[in-house]
Amino acid sequence: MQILRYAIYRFGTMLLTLLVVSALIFAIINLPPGDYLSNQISELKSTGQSAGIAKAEFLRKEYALDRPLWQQYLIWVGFMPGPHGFSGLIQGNFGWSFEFDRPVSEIVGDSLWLTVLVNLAAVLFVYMVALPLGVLAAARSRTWVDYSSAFVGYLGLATPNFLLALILFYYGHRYMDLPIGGLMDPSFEGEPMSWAKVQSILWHLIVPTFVIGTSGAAAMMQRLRANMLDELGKPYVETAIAKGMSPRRMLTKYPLRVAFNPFVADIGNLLPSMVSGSVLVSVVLGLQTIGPTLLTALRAQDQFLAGFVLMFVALLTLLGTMISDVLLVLLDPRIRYEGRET
Amino acid sequence: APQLKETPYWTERVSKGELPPVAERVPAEPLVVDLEAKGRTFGTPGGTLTTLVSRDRDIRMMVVYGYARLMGYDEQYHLVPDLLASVDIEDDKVFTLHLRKGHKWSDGAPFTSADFAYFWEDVANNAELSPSGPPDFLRIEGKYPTVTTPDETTVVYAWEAPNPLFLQTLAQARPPFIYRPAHVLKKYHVKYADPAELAAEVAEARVKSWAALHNGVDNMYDFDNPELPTLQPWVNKSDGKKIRHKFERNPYYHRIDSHGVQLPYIDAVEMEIVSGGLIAAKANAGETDLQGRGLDFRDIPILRKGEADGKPYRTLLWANGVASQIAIYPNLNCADSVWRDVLRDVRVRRALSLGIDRVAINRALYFKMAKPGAMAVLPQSAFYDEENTKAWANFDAAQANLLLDEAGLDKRQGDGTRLLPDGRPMELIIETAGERQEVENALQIVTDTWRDIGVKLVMRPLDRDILRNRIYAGTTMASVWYGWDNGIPQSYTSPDFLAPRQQEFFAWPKWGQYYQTNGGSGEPPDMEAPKRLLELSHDWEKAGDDAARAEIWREMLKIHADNVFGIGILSEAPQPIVVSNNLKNVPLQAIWAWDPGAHFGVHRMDEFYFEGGRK
Amino acid sequence: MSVLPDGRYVDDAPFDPQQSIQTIERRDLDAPARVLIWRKFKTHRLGLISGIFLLLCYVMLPFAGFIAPYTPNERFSENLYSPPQGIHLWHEGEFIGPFVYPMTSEPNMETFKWEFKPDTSAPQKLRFFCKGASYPLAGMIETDRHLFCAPDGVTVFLWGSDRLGRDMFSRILYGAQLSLTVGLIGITVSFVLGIFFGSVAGYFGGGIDWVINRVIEILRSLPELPLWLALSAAVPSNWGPVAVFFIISVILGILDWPGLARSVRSKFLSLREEEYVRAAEMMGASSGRVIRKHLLPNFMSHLIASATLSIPAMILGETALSFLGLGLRAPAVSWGVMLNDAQNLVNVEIYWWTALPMLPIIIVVLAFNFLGDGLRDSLDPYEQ
Amino acid sequence: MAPLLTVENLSVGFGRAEPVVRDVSFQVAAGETLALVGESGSGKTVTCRAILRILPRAARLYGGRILLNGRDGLQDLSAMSRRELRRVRGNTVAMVFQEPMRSLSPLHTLGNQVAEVLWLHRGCSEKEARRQVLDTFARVGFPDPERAYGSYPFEMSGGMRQRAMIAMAMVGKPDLLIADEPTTALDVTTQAQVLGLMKELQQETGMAMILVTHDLGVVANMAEQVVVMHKGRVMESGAARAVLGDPAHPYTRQLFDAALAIPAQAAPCDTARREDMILELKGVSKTYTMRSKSAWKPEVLIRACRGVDLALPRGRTLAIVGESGSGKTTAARIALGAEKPDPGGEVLFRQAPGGAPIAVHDLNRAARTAFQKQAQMVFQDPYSSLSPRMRILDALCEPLEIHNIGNRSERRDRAAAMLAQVGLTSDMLMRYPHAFSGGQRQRLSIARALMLAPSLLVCDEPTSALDVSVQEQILTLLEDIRDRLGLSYLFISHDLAVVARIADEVAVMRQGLVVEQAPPEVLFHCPRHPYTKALIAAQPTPDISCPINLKLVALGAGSPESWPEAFRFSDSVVPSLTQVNPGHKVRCHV
Ligand SMILES: Nc1ncnc2c1ncn2[C@@H]1O[C@H](COP(=O)(O)OP(=O)(O)OP(=O)(O)O)[C@@H](O)[C@H]1O
Ligand SMILES: Nc1ncnc2c1ncn2[C@@H]1O[C@H](COP(=O)(O)OP(=O)(O)OP(=O)(O)O)[C@@H](O)[C@H]1O
Ligand SMILES: [Mg+2]
Ligand SMILES: [Mg+2]
Repeated sequence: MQILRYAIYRFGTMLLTLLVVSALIFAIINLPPGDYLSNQISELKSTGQSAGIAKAEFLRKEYALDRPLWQQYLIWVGFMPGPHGFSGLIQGNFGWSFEFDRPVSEIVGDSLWLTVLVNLAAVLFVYMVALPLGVLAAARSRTWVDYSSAFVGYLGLATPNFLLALILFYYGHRYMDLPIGGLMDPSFEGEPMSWAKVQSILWHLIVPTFVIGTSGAAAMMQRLRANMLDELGKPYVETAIAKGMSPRRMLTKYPLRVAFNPFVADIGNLLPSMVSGSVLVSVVLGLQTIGPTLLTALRAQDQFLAGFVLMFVALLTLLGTMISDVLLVLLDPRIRYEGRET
Repeated sequence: APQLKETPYWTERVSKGELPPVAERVPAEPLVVDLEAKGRTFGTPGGTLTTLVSRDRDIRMMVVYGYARLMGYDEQYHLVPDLLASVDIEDDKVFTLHLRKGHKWSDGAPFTSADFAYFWEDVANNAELSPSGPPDFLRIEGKYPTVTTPDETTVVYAWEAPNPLFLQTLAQARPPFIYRPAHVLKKYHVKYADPAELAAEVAEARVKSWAALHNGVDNMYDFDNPELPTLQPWVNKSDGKKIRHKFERNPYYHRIDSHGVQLPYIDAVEMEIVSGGLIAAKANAGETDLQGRGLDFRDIPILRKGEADGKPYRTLLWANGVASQIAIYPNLNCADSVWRDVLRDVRVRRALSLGIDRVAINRALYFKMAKPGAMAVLPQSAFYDEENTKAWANFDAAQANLLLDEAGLDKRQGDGTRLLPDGRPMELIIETAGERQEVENALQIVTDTWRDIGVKLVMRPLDRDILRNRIYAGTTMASVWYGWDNGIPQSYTSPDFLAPRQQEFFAWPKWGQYYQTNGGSGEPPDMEAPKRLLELSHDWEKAGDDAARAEIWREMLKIHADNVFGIGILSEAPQPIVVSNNLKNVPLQAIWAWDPGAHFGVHRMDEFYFEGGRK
Repeated sequence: MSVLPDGRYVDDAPFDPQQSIQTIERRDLDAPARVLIWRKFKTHRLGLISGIFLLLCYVMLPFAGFIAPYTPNERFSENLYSPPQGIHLWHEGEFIGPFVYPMTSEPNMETFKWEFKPDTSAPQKLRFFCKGASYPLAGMIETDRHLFCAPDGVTVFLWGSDRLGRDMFSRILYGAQLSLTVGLIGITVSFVLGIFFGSVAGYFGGGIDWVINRVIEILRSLPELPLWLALSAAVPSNWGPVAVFFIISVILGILDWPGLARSVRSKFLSLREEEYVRAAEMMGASSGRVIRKHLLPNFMSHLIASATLSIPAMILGETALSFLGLGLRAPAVSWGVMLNDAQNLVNVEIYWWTALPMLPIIIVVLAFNFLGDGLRDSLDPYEQ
Repeated sequence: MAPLLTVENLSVGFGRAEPVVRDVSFQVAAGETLALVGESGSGKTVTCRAILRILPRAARLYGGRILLNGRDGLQDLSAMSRRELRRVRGNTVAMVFQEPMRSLSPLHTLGNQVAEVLWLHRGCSEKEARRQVLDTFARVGFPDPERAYGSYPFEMSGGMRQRAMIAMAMVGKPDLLIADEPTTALDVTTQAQVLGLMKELQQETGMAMILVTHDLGVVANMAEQVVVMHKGRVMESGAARAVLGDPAHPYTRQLFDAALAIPAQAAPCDTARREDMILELKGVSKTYTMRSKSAWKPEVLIRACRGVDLALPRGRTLAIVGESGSGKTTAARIALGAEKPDPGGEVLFRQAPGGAPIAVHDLNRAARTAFQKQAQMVFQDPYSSLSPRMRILDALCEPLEIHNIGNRSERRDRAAAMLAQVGLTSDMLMRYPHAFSGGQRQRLSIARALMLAPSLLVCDEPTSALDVSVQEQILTLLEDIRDRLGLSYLFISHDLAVVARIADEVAVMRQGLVVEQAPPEVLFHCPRHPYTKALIAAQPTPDISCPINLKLVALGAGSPESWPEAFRFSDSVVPSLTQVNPGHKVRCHV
């Protein structure tokens, strides 16, 4: 009951925050001087292509870019009617990309799920690698297991992503015939899902997952290890041992549960940080995720596209935070919903 | 005309009757290519060529590489009719374009003068589609031409004043398309379409008006709409955002070889979009058949290594067609008035140029394979003058010091850095687009040698767009970019980029703006030499014949060489071109240039073929 | 021990009832806390070694110029991409002290590689405490003494040279000056902020928690990318590279704190319910004190681990940004800048030594890790 | 037949120091109970843990053999591999740890933690395990086993957690049960019930038991064998009857002599001056909401205290006794402002005699700090109330630091002196809390509370983990301070003998209500309330010849429905507290 109420309440705050964020995002996008169309107009002017200018000027009116900024914002979100009535984010209209000359939803469509896919793979990788290794490193602290996992982890952390990707791609292709770049064999593109396609995607995901995941995995592993070591000395661990539990079961059931708390708090962070962290990686690896789109959009000041992508990332972050907040309360009975009573 | 042969790729469809036979497809008077005369071999049709680009929008490279233009340059950079059968010119004022009879769009619809008329009347002069009127290059002294289409294959553009640039413009790598597939676009034009259907289409496309819809469909250069027929050798077959875009041969293409085989030889081109940083790696792995874009001089060792490892490709080294691989542009419109005055002093610019050890840079960055020298035209150009290339381009610190002392910058601070007239140290901040490492490295070397002449170089890499905005705003002191895009101008090439007419010439962004905006922004040139350049460029437009134009060209180049507006460092750096081993007809030596050149365009990619018709 | 007739055992050692209160003596526990921690730390051998190594590194920083045979931007145009040169002691079976073989380079126009041949007939003895290019020792004293240098006309590139013929070894040493110092500022900033806001939110809860949480959420959902783009336009040109780097690491730190703050908060949410926290509160301890003395020590391990983990991110932060035109730039050298130059297939495959700066980064990070680990262990009460 | 467990010459030490357990030998036969008694810190816990090899990381087994002859045949526990040992732990040999509060995982429900034993060793299905656990919970005296099953440890009172620990050890029906002070946090009636259960189980399954305890009464009631330890060595061991009846070793004698009992005679009743109350609880109630497991069910309300009225005269001791879980700790915490009472309740504190009362829950910062300097608390669970990462020195000095008293060395000296007063040595100042024995920690907690020289001390079972001689010392110390400095105590205890000795007035609580209140002389000799009667009857005496009358206990401690009409109360109908004699109040219908 309480938890339900809490979740609803958190959802409410999330919407509120989202609103604030949308305003901030809009402001940030419009921070650099000029906008896509005026840039384009001046570029076209200089190359003497007035056909383009016409088009740009036309778009300017169409998308209300000639109005004051606050009106543009309201129209964008959908609180105010634009030249063609209400049609903003909340009405489900994501806007128009000038750079690609298509509706934003069309451009973003595919890359959204690819983004989610890549990041999910990375998150899975992080958990699959970091959880067992972190626990193992703690249970066998100060042994070669511990040291070598630390070494490998830091190796991944200390190598710039792009360099790591390049090395993996190059040698992976050479010795294991791994594909270089991309997310699936281009021949599967647009094909319906099939086992071969899934295989191809998985095959292509290896390097990106590794590159995006290593830093996350190393970080999680080391922190988990530290937290676990703290917990391992606690008396309740002895109780569990006295019950005759196997170390594996004991470790995962008791100390891990407690040590895991800070990571639950971090779930919210994991997804968006991977999305935004993977922006740069995706750019350099040429993944068809939302990252490169965002970069192009930002550079070109393609404001609706950039705005939408940013809102999407923000929404992910907020959803993640919300989920982690609710999970935190669910997982740790000691945490009270209300604040401190004094 | 030679006996036409059916293309194997189409035989099946032809036999099923889905496609007319080849004789009905090619124009009545096709463009017959004499490969032997060009020193090329006859090919076998077939095969799929893979190439890589780094951005989605780069699929437009297919329009560039395909290079089917109304008029086009040949390999000697002569302007010749291409899509047009011929053109008649009267005093550069009246241009009569003759289309090929029976020429068809890639969907089989006839390509006629109606397509030109549609562009002129319903697109260029439609206030909704083109609120600011027809394209600028059609406007001469404020007047637009009269366009008439006396018959199906004739289009006449007539101006009151000469428009010497008209045909060159049509031959650009990025051409203005003065024709449109009317039969397709009319469906989206209010004037012709059924209002109800149009409204439905508008709604479906989620755009806001018919004009937006029309503009969305009408993107001949972007090349991203498979429904829009084309005249290029390959037709886009893929829609939307993809990793790999497929381009299929145009069954109605207008060129054939002298054996009667319709070009292009290659059936399909696949363009794969990969991250720029991975192109070298993929090329090394043999995953591209033809690649120039995205490869850089520094990639050569790795490409050669791939060859040595037995990958089936070879790495050709073409010469780069820009006038200078790296050039420093002191900003004569710099907002900082002290610096502006200093940089406007020709002695200072000469000294800066003299203070560069070009040979060392060539050695360190280009394996001694580039040509050190000032910014000037390349030897391939008719205007090449060794004098210009050598002007102020030898490394001579002593003379540079002398010049700077003469210029009044003779005071120095403790570490030897000269002082500006207002007492600040002479720290020249050079801004670069932080994308090219060789620029950074070259500036590193320049820093060392400039130190000897008392100039402290501070490098600042920026994002390309930011850099451009800063330059246009006059905030930068100096910047680095390539030299003139066109290093091999001909007399008919517009010398605009030599005159203070373009803000893209980073030495005078404000003057360029002033001209480009008709005085709307920027400032008028207020130095002698640039004014003269401006004059000369006007003269060029007025000049009646090539000899006069050539004369103007020479003078302008001389002025540039003398005034060192852009400090060129070296030119003709080799551009690696990766070519699959069984891809034939790719020239071993050629120039890699954007305009004129269209990269592979002037080398006629439609004549490349795979040995045995298969990859 | 004696056995009584009814079967019970009785200890027959002398018994002094007065003494019964005394517990068994525990000598090693009777020492000041610092000594105890140090003693414990000493037993963590790897931690100790790492600590000493890092100490040496930092002590070395001001003298990097002295140890390095060259200055960071000294170019040798005859020795581009020179591979690492070995230092030999014996020449043809004869001991002649440390020397190098002179190298001659030649371009191979087929492979487009520089080919180096050592001239094994003419060993060149290294000079010590010799004069070379001048540099500021410890940032102020201008001097030209170097620990060792090559004889005239010969080079000594311990770890090879880069594209412009600069000595990798010297550059790495100089790079340490920036990478090991300025980069850590960001971590400090992020930790101070993260711990402060996280603990305040977690400990007090209620309204403050709500506000801080929203701020965290907003900060985290705001994209960094546009910020960097805006920043790269906004940083004034005349700022020195170090100043730019400094600002960037501070900003990196400022952006980094919300993550930490949330973990601190979540841990504190449950820790604050512990009985000892309650006890301290009931003794009248101020909130600050409770946080400092009771909550934070119990979260130390996580913090130490997080700090260690941030180090590579901060050192490399600039590589990620440099393609946006942010980050350090020449002539300043840092490991990030050097690695940035190496992000190319050519460097990976052919001139592998240009990617060597990865090595010091990893070593330093591992050293910090082991140091942190040792510290953690010696603070761990259960390990005492 | 070989005894079930044989411990031979066991020696255990920490680090490089002298061993804390030396040459300990004893045997336990099946079905038999061995009581391990001895001074606090003498190594009892270490010995027990050594049997299952659950020792702190720093501990080292120097020598000795531990042979187990259980259901799996003869095994040498000291030489077994970890894997084999796993099959013994919790299965053949189960253990109840001394500190139940810390020994339960904070994030798992009691039910889960207890049932786990069955899943692990008996292969029970979830449902079956649940049934058995609920059954055991009921038998160890949980009034509401269902609620306990789904509760987290922090939601339970000290005694409840301890019972959960006992249940955890017993639910698997082991061959040997090692119980380290299993009933310290239990009121005597529950203790009697739990001990009865153990006995029952022993009879049913032939379980052997090692019982560590300080309560000689419990020893007398339970044990067949006794081992007396002191400074890590066995002083005396043998049959309980012999050892208790006629201790042979001087230490044993000293120990037994110190044992307290409820005085047999009523001392003259002292009706104290009631006017100067240092602390008053007026109508204090406390309702907890327990989070429900499912998102759909409403949360459960738990009424820990119901309208408690208490008044503590200055310089006096008010003792609260009562059933485990009856709200004693809650009342005490409310009294010190650690928890807010439900609206309507009020706690008043008078700093100086005759001064204006201040409402504890309604203070500004300065006033609160001043109050906190005056009023201190000894927590029921000393282990949890000491920060695990703070050395004892720091923990002891902390109150002084907070209130800015003295400089560093003064504080240190004061801490050392205080430590000596509670019978510990100053060389322990540098240790961390976990390196102490249970009793030592309890004394640390008392020492910390006394550091500030408060005027009001709330002691929540301050002596439960202390052996009788140390307990004696501590009680003397407390009395001494009270008499010298006029300290007032709110004293919570289960040990009626201790209460009888120290209290000026006793309140008996049951289910959140004060059921009877009187001076100890009156209360212990003419109790009115059936529950009080049960309590007194359940108090074990260290005399092997007078066992506890379990029937009487069961009657009074049973549900209120079984009481005579006059005393009955339910959730809604509660009789009021009526004065039957001057100074003697009983909750009954008149
Ligand atoms: N982890 C440890 N490190 C160092 N010394 C310890 C540690 N644990 C216990 N000791 C010491 O060992 C001695 C024996 O402790 P043990 O817990 O066995 O006492 P005990 O007989 O159970 O006492 P109590 O009745 O107070 O629980 C004590 O003096 C204690 O201080
Ligand atoms: N935080 C809490 N949440 C829910 N219930 C609680 C909480 N704290 C205490 N309770 C419940 O309140 C009741 C009274 O607990 P309290 O700790 O006061 O008992 P007690 O009299 O001290 O018992 P014991 O002698 O066993 O320590 C118990 O039923 C307990 O389960
Ligand atoms: Mg004990
Ligand atoms: Mg209690």
